[in-house]
Amino acid sequence: MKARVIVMPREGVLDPQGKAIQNALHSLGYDAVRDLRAGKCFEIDLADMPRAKAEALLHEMSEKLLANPVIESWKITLEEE
Amino acid sequence: MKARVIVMPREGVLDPQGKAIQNALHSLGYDAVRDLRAGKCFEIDLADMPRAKAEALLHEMSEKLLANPVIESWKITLEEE
Amino acid sequence: MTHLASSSEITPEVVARHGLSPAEYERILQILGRAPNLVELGIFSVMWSEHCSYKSSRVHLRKFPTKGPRVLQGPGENAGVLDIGDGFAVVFKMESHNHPSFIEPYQGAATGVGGILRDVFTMGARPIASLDSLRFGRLDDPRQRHLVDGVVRGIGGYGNSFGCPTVGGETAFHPCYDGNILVNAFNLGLLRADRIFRAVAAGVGNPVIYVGSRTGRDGIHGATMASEEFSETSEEKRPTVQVGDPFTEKLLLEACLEVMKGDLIVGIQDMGAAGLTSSSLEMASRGGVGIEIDLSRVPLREEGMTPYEIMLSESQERMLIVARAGRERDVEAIFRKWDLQVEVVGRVTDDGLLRLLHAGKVVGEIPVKPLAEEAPVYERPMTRPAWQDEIQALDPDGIPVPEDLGRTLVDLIGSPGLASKAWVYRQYDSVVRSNTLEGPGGDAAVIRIKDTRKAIALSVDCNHRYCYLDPRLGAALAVAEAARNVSCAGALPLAITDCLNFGNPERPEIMWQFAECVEGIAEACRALDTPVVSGNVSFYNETKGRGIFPTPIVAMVGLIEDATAFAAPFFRSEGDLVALLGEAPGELGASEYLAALHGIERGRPAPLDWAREKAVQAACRAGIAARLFRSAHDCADGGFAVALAECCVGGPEAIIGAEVELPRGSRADALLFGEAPSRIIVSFDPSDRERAERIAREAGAPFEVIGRVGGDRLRIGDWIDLPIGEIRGAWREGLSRALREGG
Amino acid sequence: MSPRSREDVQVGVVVFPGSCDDHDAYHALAHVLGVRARFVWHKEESLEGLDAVMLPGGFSYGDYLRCGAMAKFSPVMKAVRRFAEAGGYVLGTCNGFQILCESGLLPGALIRNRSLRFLCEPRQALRVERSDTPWTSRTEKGRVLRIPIKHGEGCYYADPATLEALQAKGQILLRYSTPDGRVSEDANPNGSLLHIAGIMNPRGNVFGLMPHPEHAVEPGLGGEDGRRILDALIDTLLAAPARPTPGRAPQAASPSAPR
Ligand SMILES: Nc1ncnc2c1ncn2[C@@H]1O[C@H](COP(=O)(O)OP(=O)(O)O)[C@@H](O)[C@H]1O
Ligand SMILES: [Mg+2]
Repeated sequence: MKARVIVMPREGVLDPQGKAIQNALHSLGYDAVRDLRAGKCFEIDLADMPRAKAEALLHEMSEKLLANPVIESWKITLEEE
Repeated sequence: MKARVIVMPREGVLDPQGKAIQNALHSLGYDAVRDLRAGKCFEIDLADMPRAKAEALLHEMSEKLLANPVIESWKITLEEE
Repeated sequence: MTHLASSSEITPEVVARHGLSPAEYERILQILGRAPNLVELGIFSVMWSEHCSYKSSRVHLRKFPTKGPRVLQGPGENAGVLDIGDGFAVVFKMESHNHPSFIEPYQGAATGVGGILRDVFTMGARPIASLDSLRFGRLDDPRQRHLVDGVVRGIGGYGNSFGCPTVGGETAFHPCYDGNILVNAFNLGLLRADRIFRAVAAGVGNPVIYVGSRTGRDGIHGATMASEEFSETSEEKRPTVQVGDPFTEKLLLEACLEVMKGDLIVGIQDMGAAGLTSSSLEMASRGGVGIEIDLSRVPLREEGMTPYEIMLSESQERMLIVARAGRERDVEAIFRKWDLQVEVVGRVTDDGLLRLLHAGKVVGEIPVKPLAEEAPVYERPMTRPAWQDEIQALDPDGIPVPEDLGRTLVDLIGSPGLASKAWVYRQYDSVVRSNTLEGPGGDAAVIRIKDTRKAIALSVDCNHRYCYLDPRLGAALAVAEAARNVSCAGALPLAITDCLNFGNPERPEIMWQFAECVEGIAEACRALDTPVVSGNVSFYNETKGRGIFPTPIVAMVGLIEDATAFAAPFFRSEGDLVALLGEAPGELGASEYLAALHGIERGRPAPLDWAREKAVQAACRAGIAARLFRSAHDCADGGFAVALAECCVGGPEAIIGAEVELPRGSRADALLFGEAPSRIIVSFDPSDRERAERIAREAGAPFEVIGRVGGDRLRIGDWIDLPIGEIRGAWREGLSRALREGG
Repeated sequence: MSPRSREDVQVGVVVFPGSCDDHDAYHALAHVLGVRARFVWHKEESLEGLDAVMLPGGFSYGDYLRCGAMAKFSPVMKAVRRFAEAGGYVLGTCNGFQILCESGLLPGALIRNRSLRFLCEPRQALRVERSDTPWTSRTEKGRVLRIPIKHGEGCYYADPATLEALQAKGQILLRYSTPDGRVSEDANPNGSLLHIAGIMNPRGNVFGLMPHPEHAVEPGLGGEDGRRILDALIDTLLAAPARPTPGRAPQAASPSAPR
């Protein structure tokens, strides 16, 4: 089953990357961009298992490795089969 | 309106980061992970505009700046209002 | 002033939460003549924290020699300044970022580098060389490996992007750092000796200008956090972690240097720990003036920030400038050119008050002078630990001499502490700025000074085990080793900066260790004529009542008059003679060998004879200046045998063997691995033997030719005979293997 | 008019916010190699009077997205593109190489090192693949140069067709190698495909490489092998028929022009 973990800088944590990209977009004339935050995305192919179990597993993996809980938060999505 | 652009390495392009993370997950015992690819995620707050226009804009921004078409592909999602 | 009297919020709990003692709070009441409001309490709290006020260390630090003919600026400013002649001066300082690095290793280390860079370019210098001194716990713990990885990435990530080379450092491991790692960052910058900028506010009416990044809720109370022990709850208490932005820092550097070229500014101060609070107060206090700041004009990153948050934020990459009245536009134009925030936020006043406005109201008003001058100073009680005698006792007779001393050498040189640190320093750009004559890997880094014939040599050192077993001698040995390393590059040691890392100063044993180490450094600096020009103290490196070993890190700056004459640390030519400057007395106490192979951390470090130490270093420098010595390398951790092996395998490419004899006298393991100071292994062409002997004699240094460079084996007497490749393999792979596999 | 002596040669060093090796490039060109160097601010739109342009190393605009991704939109890059199209010589080292690839002036892309770590190797061995080019005429095919590398994203990637074209047209000028000139996985510091360290465009006037020749021009500071590349460029400029004037495309310098 396919899953996706999105890891973003926590609210309030400085995001120099997002800020720089937003500036670049503005200077290219994309003024419609009001805010931009930059994070990571992991696309994961997981062995089949019950959804609840998969979700628990993904949270565990995120907390342990994929994200840095001190400065990042994460969201999990599981593809419908 | 809120939008999200996900940029992933193209099929066939080296993804050393994805591979390293997958290995690390395996060594932590997460054998259920069959494959993992690492990419980027941009969360964008966009001035209100028609959906079609927003999508076109996001594609343009992705092609020009957010992704490098030589090595990366991208997906766009617009949040339902 | 009714608006300031809303002090019902200041309960004893609030005072305690700000880390202020009841007595300290009393003093605040006296200074203000009323109760503080929350903003003011926050300001006192950070300014009087250990980190900012040095309240426990101040009385001791006065013992350091801080003056000398070359000292243009001693302790008290952002960094020390030394005259190096030809119209140039170097600015340098070292600082700790231990606690933040433990919580978030990448950002903690990165912002540590950012902070020290700002300290240096605040004074008008362009940073040209960084060093990093690192201590971690046991590598068999995955958490420690994660910390090593993050810290090294963070130092590289910031320094590399900023464009200042990281040219050396040290990396050591010990269980005492399991709960408290040490990350000490050093930077040195170069400027014209007549263009030093200072952090001072002057000229009533002059504008106060905020430049750099916007202010967010980063690290509020970082300074008080650095002044407390870790506990279970510090995980929750932790503030928003500061994230470094090296790109903005680089822009800030270029913009500041540009502003300093014209006659536009009076003073400038970086916003380090305690941000706007300490920068404004320190500038006002040095200038004997007042400052008024309108907090509504401070550029903010987040909405709804309160005056309290704005004053205490530790957002990175910001500076405060006092400009000349009328030159605001010029200052603004330069910072705008570099895409930085620039905002006139206040002005210099004549009333001696720090006055804070927000939304048209006065939200804080503190007399500057008393806040600085009446800051608490403690003579904390000290006691020599009861166990000190016990750990100094060592009975060598109970320790067996290993059968296979070759095996012992390979094991030692392959242990993470002694193995090559290339895994670390290959992640650092060591060549940017085109000055690196000798990068990491040798005894000292050597940085040329363009437009002169000169070069600067740098080394950072401390043996924490020595300092634990004998704090005073251990600290003196750290200075001696740093000087010796610099002398091995042919440089005359000029001055030091230090970073004193200790446990909880409220414990009398820790305070004793601290006082002893300060005495040791002071004694060494007097003996070597190398004043202390800047430094930093980090207390509370303690978790659940377990403190680190006393770890006073010393960075020595030396000068080479003719940069074309300097020696490599490694053997270079087959057939060269090998000689030992100094003697091999064979002492086992406090050695890495005892610790690593026998699990014994006892005894005392071998004593220092200053006359001997100075003679050996002088002879080494003279031999290099005369272009006699092709290589010079001191004996440090692991003793003579490890040093000799490093001479063989440490070079960037060719490896080369050697055959030497050592005079017998004491037991073999003590001769080979004992760590007596004041010893340097040199090599030179056989035809230069008599000149070399004469140079040593004139300097008063013991000198003995002990063997010859060549072949592909290392042979020491009849104790060790090994293929050089085997030593090289163990030395090269030791650290990366431990990081991969643990232990 | 082509420059007649070294002191007449004018090389521009582009300064992006975040450039780090700009001062080093300037130092190498002006103080060591004896040509005239001029900093070109990223907002400048004209390269008038320059015989060649160098895009230096560093982290342009912080390189927070992909290396070189933001720099390609700077005003100066429009000018660099016109300059290159007019046959002007453009050298990109490290970040400069990344910018050239992002801008499409060279094919392919530079992605994160295989080790996922920044790597500084002051004496990286590089094998010269051909010497009949404006950039390598001071060395020989098969010779090993020792030049510093220092980058986190230096792994050269291109699709198979592009790689094939690079080989067929002889665009690969430098490959990572062992000190004795063997090319192997072990000698490849970053995982680059075909061990590529530097490539030029088919016309031969644009050269990008991850190593830093400007850091190897003085004995004692990384050796002098980088001079071979910079001196070759200077030779080329001294022999060139005219200073490129965008709009009026002069005769292209052929990579196989006899020297
Ligand atoms: N963290 C580090 N950063 C940069 N260089 C380092 C680091 N750790 C060690 N080194 C380098 O590795 C070499 C060996 O270090 P060390 O054993 O401490 O030297 P010494 O015993 O001569 O003081 C030195 O050149 C030093 O600069
Ligand atoms: Mg040494």
